[in-house]
Amino acid sequence: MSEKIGRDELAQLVAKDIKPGSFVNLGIGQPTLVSNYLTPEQGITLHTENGMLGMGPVAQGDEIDEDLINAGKIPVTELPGASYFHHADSFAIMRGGHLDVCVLGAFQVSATGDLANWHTGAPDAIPAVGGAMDLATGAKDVYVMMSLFTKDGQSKLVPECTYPVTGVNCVTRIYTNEAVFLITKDGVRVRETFGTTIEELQAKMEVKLLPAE
Amino acid sequence: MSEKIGRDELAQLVAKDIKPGSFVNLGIGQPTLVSNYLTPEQGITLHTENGMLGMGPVAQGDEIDEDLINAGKIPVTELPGASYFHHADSFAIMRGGHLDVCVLGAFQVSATGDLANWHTGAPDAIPAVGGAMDLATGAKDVYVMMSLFTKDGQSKLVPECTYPVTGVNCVTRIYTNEAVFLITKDGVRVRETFGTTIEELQAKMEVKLLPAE
Amino acid sequence: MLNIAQTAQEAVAGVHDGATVLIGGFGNAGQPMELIDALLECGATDLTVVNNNAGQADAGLALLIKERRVKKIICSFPRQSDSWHFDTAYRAGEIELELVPQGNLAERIRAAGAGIGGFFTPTGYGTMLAEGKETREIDGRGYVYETPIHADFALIKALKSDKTGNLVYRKTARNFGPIMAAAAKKSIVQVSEIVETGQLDPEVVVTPGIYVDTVVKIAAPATAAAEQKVSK
Amino acid sequence: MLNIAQTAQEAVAGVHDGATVLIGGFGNAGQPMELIDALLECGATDLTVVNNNAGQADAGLALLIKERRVKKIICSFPRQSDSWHFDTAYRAGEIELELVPQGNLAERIRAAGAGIGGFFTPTGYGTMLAEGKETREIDGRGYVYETPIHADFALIKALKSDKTGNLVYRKTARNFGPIMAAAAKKSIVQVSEIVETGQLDPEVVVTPGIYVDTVVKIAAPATAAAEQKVSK
Repeated sequence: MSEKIGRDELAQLVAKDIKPGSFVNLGIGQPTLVSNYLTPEQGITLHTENGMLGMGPVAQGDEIDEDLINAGKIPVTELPGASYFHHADSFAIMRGGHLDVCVLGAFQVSATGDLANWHTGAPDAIPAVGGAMDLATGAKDVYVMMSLFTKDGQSKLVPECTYPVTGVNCVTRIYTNEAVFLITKDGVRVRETFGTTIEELQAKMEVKLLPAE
Repeated sequence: MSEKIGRDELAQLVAKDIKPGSFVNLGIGQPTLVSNYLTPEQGITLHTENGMLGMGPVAQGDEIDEDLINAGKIPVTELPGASYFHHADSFAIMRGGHLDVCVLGAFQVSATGDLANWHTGAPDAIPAVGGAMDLATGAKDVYVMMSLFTKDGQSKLVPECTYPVTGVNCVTRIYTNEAVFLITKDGVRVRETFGTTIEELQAKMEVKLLPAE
Repeated sequence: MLNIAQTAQEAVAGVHDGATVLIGGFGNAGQPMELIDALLECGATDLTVVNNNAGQADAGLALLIKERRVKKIICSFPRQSDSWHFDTAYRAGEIELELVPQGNLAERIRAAGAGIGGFFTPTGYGTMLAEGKETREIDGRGYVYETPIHADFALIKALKSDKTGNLVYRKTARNFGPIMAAAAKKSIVQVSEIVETGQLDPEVVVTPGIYVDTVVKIAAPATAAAEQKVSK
Repeated sequence: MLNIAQTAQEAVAGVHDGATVLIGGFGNAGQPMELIDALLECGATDLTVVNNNAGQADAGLALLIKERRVKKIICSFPRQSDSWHFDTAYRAGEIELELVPQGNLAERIRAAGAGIGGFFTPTGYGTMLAEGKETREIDGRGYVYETPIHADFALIKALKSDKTGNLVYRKTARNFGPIMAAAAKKSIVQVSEIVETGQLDPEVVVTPGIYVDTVVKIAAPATAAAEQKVSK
């Protein structure tokens, strides 16, 4: 693809990349957009860590039910084939490696797949972690969605995270507005770029980029 | 009581001693007799470790259901207020200390409440433990029911178990055909005797016996 | 035997100063709001509270914190846009925070109820939240040692109880309820309905009555009120 | 996606030599007899089997052991009046036995499914079955370190499945089913009925479909046959 890509197009791309029949957890924020592009044919089942598989779209009007919310505390709906369970069972699903894919936002990702997305590291910040660390360590594949560069042009894909990490060696793929990166044993591969080239990206990043295989 | 006591009378005594509203697990064998003497007024709930609270009497005739058995694999019945759960949840009830009383048979009990009831120690025996160790460590009170002496006159209440132990410091009370013993911090107290005296018993036992308080 | 309390005040009357109290709920779902309000009224102080969050807006747990009745909170996500009472108490050094990843929080509560002395979890390994904790490499992966969270009381909300304390929940309001009921010495449960024993199908009971000490019926709020709460 | 097999043979066809196989059931309740028979037929050998017992009489698991297809069994109670095939194999040194207290067996299976690397349990502390194991004193009490039992396959029996693999069980036949389904890479389930997705109430699903790979419908035996089995 040679065009720049927007948040919705990126979400669409992630959605298309998820294998049919997968069990998926979508983190709060940008990853939530992915649900808009999952098709019924894919037969994807969404997990929400507050105790449900088979989560449906955000509830509207009369559908709103205080007892049926997602991890972002937004009222949602229930699809046929749904099930409810308590918090320990729900996190057992995550920690036990039963989710195929988890899609998360990030402050930074390291070249070896360390994820930083829970704490800015600011000394006066009140820390809060929620389910971020469980999501990072739990799924078979952890996809990150983020802009590749900060507002002042720093790459968020870094040799080593400078923010406090959420999990180590956990991210397998990074979807950004500039390119899709795969974290492999050989290093970071660029699967595709959007309106840029691997050489242009390399010039702005410390992490060594490898071409797609 | 100055008369000798039979197995059924002993079971009746144990039943009477269990506090109203208790949750109880009765081991296989002699302890099972206790269920015959629990009264509805006591409101005792029976647990069976293969996944049920609210177990009723042994099933008869048409009540027999292959899917409803107790830990001894005997068909049983379900009482109002029953619930089913899986094996990990069932043993969590035991290990977590939620049962008030567990009644078990024994080869030997030590003066400090060590229990031996799973293995004769014979070198050619095929070992089998089942839920014995979980029962021994799990309940708030572990009552043992046994004959006090072996056929050749050896006391089964001993200074230290010579059989392999099932659990350490777990037994709190021993119901035998000769006397009821309490395992206390001070030592072994004789709560009551049946057709014998504490002096007569002491003459036949190594364990030092203390009178009832 | 199950204690059926007539009011939320009566239900929480035994909560003593210095108690560790598990409080159920995730967002408003499963939050035992009336029991928390009663706890506020009853005056118990110096509490250690375990909840997913650290109170929101000017209600429930947030008010307990505002009144400085909570000396320590164990939670996964204290920082929210409307957690101003916690923020103030925390910045003033007037509340201790133990921050625990949500899944470790759930598993530690589960471990307490299940009699597990401690366990190794991959969650948090290599992070700030594992600093100072025992770690172990198991099959090539890093794990952190975590310990059970035992408690004196649990305040939770369920849909129905029977008269032996068997509970069923509703949708994602189940969340922490079942594991908290098992982890506490005394579990206090608000329900929308108390039915006769025998009216709950034994196959669908989620929390067996062995884990429940006190229930109190609190009428469900009208739908309008429920919607208003959600929209906050 | 759920694989709906037409026969028990098809359901177990993927079980390979050397596999670790969890087999559900406690007594006849929840025992996936037809799947075990199919496993016998399919020829897979050198198996490690996890079950509460070690086979009874001349059926199911006992025949797998008789045919020397099981190199190791992990169980809590191998010695029964009719476990003669196990007895013979064991005394001949032709089967390895790992004896585990029943609650530790259940918790180790649960740990595998829940991603716990290991845990401390009070059960077995101070006994022969803890010899050589790591121990730890926690709050004045002795605990033994136990590790998860991961498996390649689980063969279990449930009452109903929907077409996404959500399961419900029946009475004490639930036993090891839910934890085994979660602990195995591939779970193979025999059910009495397969219903359309949406026909199971989400509140009463015991095993969510995420844990189930293959289901096969096996007609329930007639009542007379069931009674005969029980009376054995």
